This record gives sequence, C-alpha cells and structure tokens, in this order.
Amino acid sequence: MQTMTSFLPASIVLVSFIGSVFVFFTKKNENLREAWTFITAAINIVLLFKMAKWVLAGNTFTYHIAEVLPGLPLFFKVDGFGMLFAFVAGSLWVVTSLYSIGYMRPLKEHAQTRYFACFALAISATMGVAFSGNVLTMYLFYEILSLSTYPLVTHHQDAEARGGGRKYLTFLLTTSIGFALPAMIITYLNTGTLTFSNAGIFTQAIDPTLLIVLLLLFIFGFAKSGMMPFHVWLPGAMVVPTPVSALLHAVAVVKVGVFCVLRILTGVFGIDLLSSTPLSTIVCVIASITVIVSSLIALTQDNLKRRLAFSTVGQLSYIVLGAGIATSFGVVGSMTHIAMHAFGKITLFFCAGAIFVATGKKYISQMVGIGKQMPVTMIAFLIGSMSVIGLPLTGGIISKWYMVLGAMDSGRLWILIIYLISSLLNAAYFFPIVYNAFFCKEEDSQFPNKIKEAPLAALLPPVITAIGTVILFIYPELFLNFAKIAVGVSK
Amino acid sequence: MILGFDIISLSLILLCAVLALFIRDLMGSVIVFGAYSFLMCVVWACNGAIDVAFTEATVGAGVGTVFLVSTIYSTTRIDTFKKNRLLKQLFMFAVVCVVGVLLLKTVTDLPQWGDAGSPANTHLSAYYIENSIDQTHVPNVVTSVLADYRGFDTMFETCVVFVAFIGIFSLLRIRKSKTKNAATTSPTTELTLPPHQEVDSLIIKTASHLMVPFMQLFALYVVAHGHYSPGGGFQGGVILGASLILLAVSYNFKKALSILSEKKIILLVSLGVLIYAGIGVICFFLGGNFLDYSVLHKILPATDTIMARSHAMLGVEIGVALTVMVSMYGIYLSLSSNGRFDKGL
Amino acid sequence: MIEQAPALIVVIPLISALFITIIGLYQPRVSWLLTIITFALSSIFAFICLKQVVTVGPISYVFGNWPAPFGIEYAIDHLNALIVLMICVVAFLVAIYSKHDIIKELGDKIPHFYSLFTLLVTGLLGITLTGDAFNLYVLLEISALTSYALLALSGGRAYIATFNYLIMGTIGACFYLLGVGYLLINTGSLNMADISVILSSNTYSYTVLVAFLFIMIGMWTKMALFPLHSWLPNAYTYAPTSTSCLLAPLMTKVSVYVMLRMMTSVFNYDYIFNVLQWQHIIVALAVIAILAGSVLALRQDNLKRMLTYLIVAEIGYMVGGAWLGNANGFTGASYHIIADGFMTLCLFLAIGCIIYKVGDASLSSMKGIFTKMPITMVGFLIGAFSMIGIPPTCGFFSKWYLISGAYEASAWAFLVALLISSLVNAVLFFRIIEVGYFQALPSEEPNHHHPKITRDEAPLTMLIPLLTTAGLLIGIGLYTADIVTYLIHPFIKNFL
Amino acid sequence: MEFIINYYNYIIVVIIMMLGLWGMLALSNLVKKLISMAIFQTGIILFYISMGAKKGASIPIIKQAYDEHHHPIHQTINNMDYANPLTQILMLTAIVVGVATLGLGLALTQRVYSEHKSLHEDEILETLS
Repeated sequence: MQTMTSFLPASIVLVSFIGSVFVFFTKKNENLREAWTFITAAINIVLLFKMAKWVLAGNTFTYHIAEVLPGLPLFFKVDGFGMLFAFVAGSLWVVTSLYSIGYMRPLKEHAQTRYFACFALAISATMGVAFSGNVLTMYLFYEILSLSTYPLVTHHQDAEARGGGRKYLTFLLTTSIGFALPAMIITYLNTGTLTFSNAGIFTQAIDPTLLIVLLLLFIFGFAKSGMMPFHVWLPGAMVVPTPVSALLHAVAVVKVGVFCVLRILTGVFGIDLLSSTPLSTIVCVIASITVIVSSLIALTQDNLKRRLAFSTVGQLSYIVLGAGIATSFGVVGSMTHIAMHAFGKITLFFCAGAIFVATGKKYISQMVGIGKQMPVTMIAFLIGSMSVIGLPLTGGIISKWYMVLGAMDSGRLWILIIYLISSLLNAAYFFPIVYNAFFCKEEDSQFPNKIKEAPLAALLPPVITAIGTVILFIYPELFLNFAKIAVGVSK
Repeated sequence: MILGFDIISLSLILLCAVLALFIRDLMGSVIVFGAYSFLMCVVWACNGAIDVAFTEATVGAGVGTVFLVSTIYSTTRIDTFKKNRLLKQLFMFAVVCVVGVLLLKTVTDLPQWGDAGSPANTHLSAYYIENSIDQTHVPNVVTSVLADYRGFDTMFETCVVFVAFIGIFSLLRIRKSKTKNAATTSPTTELTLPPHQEVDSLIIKTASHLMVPFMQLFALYVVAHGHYSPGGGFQGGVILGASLILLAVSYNFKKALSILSEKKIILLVSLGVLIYAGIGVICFFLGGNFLDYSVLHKILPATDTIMARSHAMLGVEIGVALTVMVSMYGIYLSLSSNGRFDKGL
Repeated sequence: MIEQAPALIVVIPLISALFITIIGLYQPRVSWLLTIITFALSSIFAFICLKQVVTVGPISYVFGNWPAPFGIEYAIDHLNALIVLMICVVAFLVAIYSKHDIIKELGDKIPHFYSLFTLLVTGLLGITLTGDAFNLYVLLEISALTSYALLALSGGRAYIATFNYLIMGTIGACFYLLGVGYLLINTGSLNMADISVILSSNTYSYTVLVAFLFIMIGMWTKMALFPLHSWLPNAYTYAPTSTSCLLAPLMTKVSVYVMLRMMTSVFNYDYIFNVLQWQHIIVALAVIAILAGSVLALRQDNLKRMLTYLIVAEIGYMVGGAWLGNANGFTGASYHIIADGFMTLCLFLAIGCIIYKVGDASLSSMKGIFTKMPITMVGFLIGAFSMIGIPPTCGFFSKWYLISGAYEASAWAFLVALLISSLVNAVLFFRIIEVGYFQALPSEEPNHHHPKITRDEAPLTMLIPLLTTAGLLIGIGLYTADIVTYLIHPFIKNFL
Repeated sequence: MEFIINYYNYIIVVIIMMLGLWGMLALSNLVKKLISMAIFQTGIILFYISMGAKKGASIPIIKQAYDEHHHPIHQTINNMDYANPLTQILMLTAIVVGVATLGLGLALTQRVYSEHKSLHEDEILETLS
C-alpha cells in the first residue's frame, strides 16, 4: 500500500476539460471537432490504464489542488472505487461519442458544438467526482456536472425541453444546496474532516439522531441517484436526444449520483458504523421502496425511454441497497453493479435511439414485430435487458450475485425477497418488448419483413456495449477487482 | 448662562418648530423656521458655544433660509393636504413615541446640565483647553481643535461643502442647447433678462451696494481673526458668500455672473479645498504625517514648530473660506434660477 | 513613503477629485483617465498596507501627528485593510467600465460625475480606515451626499427615489451621530479604541445601550436591513448604470463593515452577546430580510431591480452572520463583505453591458442575449453561480461559513433562510439563462434552428472589468483559506 | 423643579428631535420633510451643545495675558473656566453637513417638481403608479 502524489488524476480531469474547450473553438470544422472528442477520450483511456496498474497493486494516488478552506483542501485521491467508476465513464464516453455522431448527423441536430463541448465538460466533471478525495471536492464536481449537463437536457430548446431542464435543475440544485451542503457542513463541524476513509469519519461519539438526519440529508442530497421522491427529474429529462439519455442514465449523471451516495455511505459513515446502527436498515428501507415502486411504474409506461428511465430509478436503488446492507460483499456487489448496469442500460438506450433513428417510433405499442426489421438491434436489446434483470451470460448477474451474498451475510432475508421480486418485475417489463418484437403474429406486425437497420454509427455502439456486457460476464474481474480493492476484500 | 432665559428661548424654539411643520403656507413655514434657527443661536450662545451660534446664524438661519426661499420660488408655496395620510402619520407618531420614550428614559442617566465634571467635559476637551495655547499658540480653542487637532475632520467638512456644490450644480444645471424648447431662450451664459427683473428698486440696489463692502470687510476679519475671536473660515466664508448673494438678489444674474462666472466658481471651489489638502500634502513632503503643520517651520520664515501650526491654521482657514464662499454663492445661483442661471429671486 | 501609505490611500483620491473638477472645465475627457490612475495608485497603497498588516500587525496612523485620542487616527487592522483593497479595486474597475456608459448617459456632466465618483470612494475608504467615531460620521455624510448626487444624475424617476434615499440616509446618519453623542457623554472620547477602554472599565449604563442601539439602527438604515430597506431598490434601479455599479457593491457593504467595526472596536463580545442578548431578535430580522428580499426579487421583471432586492437579501446574510455570535458566523459575515462586493459588482457590470447594448434590462429583452453578447454572459454566469453558491466561486465559501455559524448557534431559521435564498437565486438566474439562451430573439420564427443573431458585444472597456471581476470571484474562492487564516481570523481573534 | 432645571435641555432635545423625525417620516410635502430634517439635526446639535455646557464657564477662548514684548505669559488654565470646545467643533461640522444636505435636498426637490409638477409625495406616487 503506497500513497503517491501524482498529477495523473488532475490531468485526466484537465484533458477532458481542454478537450471541451477545443471542441468549442473548432465549431467551423465538424470533423476536426469530433476528432478532438476522440483524441481526448483516447488520451483519457491511456492515462486511466496507466493508473489502473498501480491502483490494482493496492496503491492510491493523491493530488492536492488548492486549500480553499483552512484545513479543508480540494484534493484528488484515486482508489479502486474511483478507478472503477472512471473506467466505466471513460470507456462509455468513447462509445457514446461515436453513437452521438451517428445519431446527430443524420437528424441534422442544431447546436452540435455546444452538445459535444458540454458532453466533454460533463465527462471532465464526472472524472473529478470519481477521483475526489473528500466530500467538498466531490460536491464541487457534482455541481459542475449539474450545470454542464443542463444545456444537454434543454438541447431541443422548445417549451417541453425547457420544462424538462427546469425540472432537472430545480431538483438537482434544490437537493444539493438544500440537503447535501448543510449535511456536509454539519459533518465537517462535528468531525473536523471530510476526507473519505473506509473506516468512516464519525470516529467520536455523536448523537444518533443527528447521524440519521445527516444520512437522510446525504442520500436525498445527491438526487442524481434518483431516490424516491426525488427521482422526478429523471423521467422528466426524457425529452432529451437519445445519446444524452444514455449519458444521463448510464455514463455520467445518475451514476455520479449513486457513486456519491456510495462514497458517503462507505467513506463518510463507513460500513462498520452503518451495520452497527439502525442506519443500515434505514438505507435499505428507502432503497427497497424505490426499487419496488419504480419497477411497478415502469410496467405502466408505454414510452420506451420512460420505461427505461423508471427502470434506471429502480436499478440505482439496487446499488444503494447493496451498499445499505453494509457488508463487504454487498458493497462490492453494488460497486460492480455501477459498471454492469452502465453497460446494460446504455445498450438499451442505444437500441431505443437506433429504433428512433431508423423508424421514428417512440412507443412500445408501436414496436410490435420490430425484430423482423432490426434484428441486430433487438438482440442487443435482449442482451441489455438480460443484464439489467440479472440473468446469466451477462455481467448483471455477477454484481447481483454479490449483493445477494451480502444480503445473506447480513442475515436480512427480506432484502433477498426484495431482490427476487424486483428481478421478476424487471423481467416483466422487459421481456414483453423483446417477445413482441420477434414472436408476434404475422398480422400484428407493424413492420415490413425486410431488414433495415439504423446507420452504422448508431448500430455499432449498442452492439459493442452488448458484447461488452457479455464479456463482463466472462471476465468480471475487470471491475470486480477494483471494487474488492476499494472495500479491502482480498481477491 | 442665564438659566431662565435658556428655558424661555427653548420653549419658544419648540413653538417655532411645531409651527414650521404645521403652517400650510410653505413660505410662512420657512420664515418660522428661520426664526427657529435664530432662537437656536441664542440658546447656543447661552450654552457657551459662541462659534456654533455664529455658524448657525450665518449658515442655518442665513444661507439655509435663502436656499429654502429660492426653492419655494422655483416651485410652489402651497402645501396641499390630504386626509388619506392620517393613518401613516399616526403610525409614525407611534414609532416616534417609542423612540422618544427610549430617549427620555436616558435623560436621568445623563450628567446634569452644566456639569463641568461630566466625562464629556473632562477627558478630551480638558486636554484641548489646557494645551491649546502651549501647543498651537491659538487662544480660541475651537479654532485650534477645528483646524489642527481635528483638522482632518475639517478638511472633509470643507469637502462636504464642495460636494454639495458640485452635486447641486450637476443636478440642476441645464444648458439650454441641450433642452428641447431651445427656441424660447437665448444661450444661457450670455444672459438677457426678462423685463420685470429690470424694475428693481433703486433703494435696494444702493443699500446693498453700500452694505457689501462692509460685509466683506467684516468677513475677512472673521476669517483672519478666528485665532483670537469667535469665527473662522466657515463663518467668514458664509458671510462673504452672503455678500455676493445680496448682490445677486438686489441686482441680477448678469451682474452676479460678471463678478464670478460659472467657470470661476467651479475653479475657486476646488481651489479652496485644494489649499487645505495641499497644505497637508506639503507636510508629507517635509517628512511629517498628513496635516502635521509643525514640519512647515522648515519652509516658513522665522517660525518655530508651534508658530508654524498657528500659521498653517490661517492658511487652511483661508482655503475653507474660499470654498464656502464660492459654493454658497454657487448653490444660491443654482437653486434660485432652477439651474438655468438666468434669473433668480 | 511606505509609512504614509494609510493616509495616501485616502488623500490621493481626494486631491484627484479636485483636479478632475478643475481640469474637467477644459478637458472633460481626461477625467476618466485621471480617475483610473487615481484608483490604480490607491489600490497599490492599499495593497502595501495589507502586506504590512499581515507582516507586522495592525497599523495606527495619526493625522497632524497628534497622539491617538486627541488627534484623528486611522486604525488599520487585518479586515479593514482587506476591505479597503476591495473598495479600491472595485472603484478602479468601475472607473474603467464607466467610460462609454457615462458618455452615453450623462453627456456634458462627465467631470462632475468623476469628481463625485472619486469623492464617494474617498468617503468610503475613510469610513473603513478611520478609528475615530466622529470622523466616520463626516465621511459617512460625504459618501452619502455624493451618492445622492450620483444617483439622481440620470433624471426622471431617479429624483424622487433619491429624495427618499436622502431622507432615509439622513435619518440613518443622524441616528449614528446621536449614538456617538451618547458615547461621548459617557466617555468623553471619540477615538474608538479609547472609548472601548473607557467603556469596559465602567459598568454599562442604560445610555450605553441607547448609544449602541442608535448606532446600530443608523447603520441598518444605511445598509437597508429589512424593514428599513424601502429606499434601496428604487434608488439603485433608476440610477445611471455606472453609479449603481459603484454603489451597489460598496455602500451597503461598507455600512456592514461599520457595524462590525462598532461591535468589535467600540463595544465588546461580552456586552453585545451576554449583557444585551439581542442576537435572537436581530437574527430573526436578518431571516426576514433574506426571505423578503428573495421573494420580492422573484416578483421583479427588471433585472436591475431584481438585483437590488437581492442586495437586501444579502444584507440579511451579513447582519445575521455577524449576530450569530460565534467565530464561524463572524468569519462568514466578514468574508461575505468581500465576496458579496465582487459578486454584486460582477452582476451589475454584466447588466450594465446589456443595458448599454440592448437598452433595457427587462426579462423579455433578454431573448437571444447569449448569442448576441456571449462574453458578457460568461461574466454574468460566473456572477450568478457565485450568488447561488456554487463552488469554487467565493459565494459558496461565504455560505459555508454562514451555515457553519448558524449550525453552531442553533439558528435553524437562519440556516434554512440561507438555503432558501440560494435556491431562489438559482431560480432567478436560471430563469434568465433559460430566456437568454434557449429562446430565440423575438424577431426569429420559433422553428428556425440556426438563428442568425449577430454578435454585438459591449466595448472592451466594459468587458475587461467584467471579466476581471468574474476571474476575481473564482480567485477569491480558491484563496479562501488564506484570506480567512491570515486576515479574518486575526481580526476576530481579539473580538471573541 | 430641580429636575426640570437640570435636565430641561435634554427633554427639549428629545422633543425637538422626535418632532423632526416624525416630520421626515410622516409629512408629505417635500420641503416640509427637509425642514423637519433640519429640525432633527438641530435637535442633535442642541444635544451635543448641552452636554458641553458648563455652569459659570466662559466661551472657549483662552484669556491670554501678554507681557510688554507681546510674549504670552505662562499661566495655568483651568478646564472649568471654559465651555467644552470639542462638542462645539463637532457641531460646527454637523451644521455645515446639515446645510449641505439641505441644499442637495432642495435641488432634488426642484427637480422632482419640474418632473412631476407636485411637491406632494402621495400625489407623485400616484402619478408614478
């Protein structure tokens, strides 16, 4: 175990940021602009791999940015969990960018430069969150992310998009300023530090009621995690272009939300404190309610993207639930689930987008028989949904497996039942889509029996991520090891 | 220190104050207010504050009233009354009563009137009285404190006058070329006067003509003799200003502006403060703190450090007088002509 | 020259104001240049003072070489050195900024404007530096008189608004003077440090309470704390842009500083928080101020007017923070003086640029403003983020300390009010961003996806100050730790 | 009676000040407001002057004796003999500030009148709304 001071984490954040600036200033030349996106993404990946080797060896990187408050600096600290998340975000960024080009260009979307610049900025902020060494740094990048994704949410600039954007910002800022900020300050005043540590930072005895209040403030404060009742922005933000949905739901926004909650649970409260107090149960109950309710809502949605959105809400709570169990396995499972769900869900969104690009259809009821026209897309969709449900041959099962192990460890059987019910519900809202797509009666089919897939740039990404989902089943160590290092479980 | 007199005049003052607020005719109100100011001078003189009384007589009762009258002439003298304000007035009365009771409660805590041993009369002021002669050679302690011990205050006080002039001037001054109805008038600086202004009384003209030199002479005495007798830059300056105002009132603006044109007024107002601040700056260059007059003995002939203070005080008083004179005059011109600089009262 | 720096900070602008008036008679355009040079010099000397205070501790400068209680003293400690620097820098930036705006709005009154401008800042600098209670009154009146004149220069509705301000301002100043009178009658002294020594050696009588109360009410009137705020929005809204850019960041903040100064230098912690125990009432007032300011701001359609109500709310921040009675609250209030000064400046400068180009500042005229004036809007955004309290702008850190203080003092209402106000700010500014960024210009048909709005930026003299201020907001934010450790903590250490 | 004599000044001061304050806040005519302002200020000035008064004291001009060569003879000066100069200086300043404010207020009043053709605050507010 070594701690190294290195500019690497900062450089990753900076590279994306500079990339965004370059994108902004090359708006005249579309190809050059897109080239910048890929160059920065590639540099990011390279840098990430460079760090990964060291982190897997059990080391951590730190980088001190500035001491903004006395004794409370902004600083980066890279551990396994941060690396895991950075990898997910970094690798999916490449795919999403590719997809964005395939999606935006045929549709001749406006303001593409703004779109790509904000996208890069959002990634920069995401990396910042991933590498944050204390709550303050995390909060800083969390807010930057909210602001930089706002133009993406309101991309269409019509009344509906503005409404969605308004809702998006209202919820995110209300919660982050109204809950997370005071929680952070109160924590600091009580403990004198905000630096993440696996043992938690509430080392001195502290009023248990205050702890509960803080816990609630933190969980709801990072509303990007979509915990009910602060999930409203997520379906509301469905007006955005599909690549943005992918970004929101899989790569950056919501994942940053759960990442933050997980960080708070493991790094501020600590597993030991959670499990030794009723806090763990509180987290589990909140998360369980969200899991079940959102799954039920998802069942009733006809708009494919909205159904996916509610599915996301449920899956995010899964992750929180895994951490709420407060056992090593549970936490490893939920950390890994960030990655697994990201790959699965992004596949689904890519598919939804590909369907929209190819046919212009948005509603599930209009997609009967679509498998005949777009078989590749729908197979990818199948794989994605399997992963989200947690079926074998996809990465989803690995993380779910760990979470179930964790639940058994903690001896709370009702959590197992929650997992079971929710998995069934997941299956219930995904499989009919796939089933109808392929096995509908000939006369119900709304599509000609002729293969007409979306353009390659929109088709390739879901295929890549679907394959990624399968690979993650075969080699889960890619992300599992990071999670294990983060939690301190031996490989 | 005639106690009974004090009490009587204070009661009269109260009466005047009430009247000034409630007379419907604004002109009457202003006149009563002038009386109020003069009675106030009396009270202050009774309390031993001769310099303050002097200043109030010239500034408050004199020039202040002139300003008020000028304004009423440029606007209206009728104070319309509306019933719907009664509620607000009652509410404010309640507010004021609360504050008043708060203050009245302190009265018994205060040292008795005329108590020479009260803290206010012993700590700083005793130092000034006992050391003024030794440290500055100026018998009038008010002058020495005003221009030396607390000279920095006084510099800004002069500045206040300067600011008032510049403020009023820039607010009111209208250059006809800028206004829309330029057709009705000729350029302002070259003034032609409406005929009724010409029908001035010869008696007034002659009387004021005779008075002005004596006023100015007296004013100069007040400025120069401020070290030894009541008075100083402010009082003298105001009297000088008043003499000019008298000319402007009894003659016309053309005559007034021929004595001091607009440009000269601005120049002299600035110059007065500049003299004051300049003396302070010279102290810088001679190695002292700002306004440390004692270092001036290095450049003043045949003076020691103490006399240097005395001399420098005269210098700053002249600066004060200059600014006050010209700005009072300038303010009057602006107010009485509503900024047009064509005709006044 | 270094040891004369405290006096030079004030004397340079004073003398320059006179020269501006004189030279302005012949060369009106030179006054702009003179003003800039003046405040550049003042800033340099203010910085020298700050450096000296940090290295050797508080400075005392006596005028006329009379020892402290007898002559007038400038007492420079860590906090007011910082605030003086802020005032100089703000004045410097606004001076640069005002060039085009003044030519457009005021025409031939340029030298008068700059003369009053310079004197106003002189007054504010003096108020901040002086250690003499009566000297403070004189300077208070200088800054007040100049501000009346400056505010009314634009004409129209500004006259009656300024008249109301004049009445309220005079009441404030008179109350202050009365308070000083009560102090004088109790102690016989005018020097703040001297008064403090004499006061603490005696028992605090009822007259001291009245003195304190009146000084506070005077200052609250001047700073527009909630029930006494009614003059501020009108006065600042109808004023010339450059005037409101100068007054909005400085006037109220300096009054807040005087309040802090009186609490720390003249009275002491024990008297204010243990003997009087008014803190609950005043924090409650601050809460109402914050909420009322925020709610009233929400109802405004004119941006400038909206900002004036935000000033009312921000005053609540500082008053509340100072009266929480703990280190964090006091730090927050002190730090917020600086932060809010630059924040308000940044927003007012941005709005000024918009008014200069678009003509008015109503919400509906903001359509397409991002395309038209992108650079201005970058500055506006940073100012807005700071107002909302998004790190790493300085607005976040002042909120941090204020919330910390509120938590420690268990002032839950204040804490909630702070959060609500942040959210209201978010709503306010994102409303503008939404209109300005995502709504096309009125002339454009709605479905046109590539609006051809030509860029039409404000002149460089306006943009440079704006961007500098925006940069300062982030810079101050990143150096919060240094500011707090080296400047604010040494200041409050003696108080608490 | 004793009480009245000892504190008469202060009581009048309070009444005058409150009268002025009330006028500033409650009266509607702008000129009246300014007169009230001046009354308020003179009230404060009277307060300062009253605190500086000393029974049986002369005005604060030191009676200086000189020898035949016009050199001042050193003498002990008793604080009790002269009225308080400090409060007087402060009030000199206050008077000047007062008249400056009055002047500026009057200038504003004239401008308000030419803008709204009224000196009545309520009337002006009515025309504005």
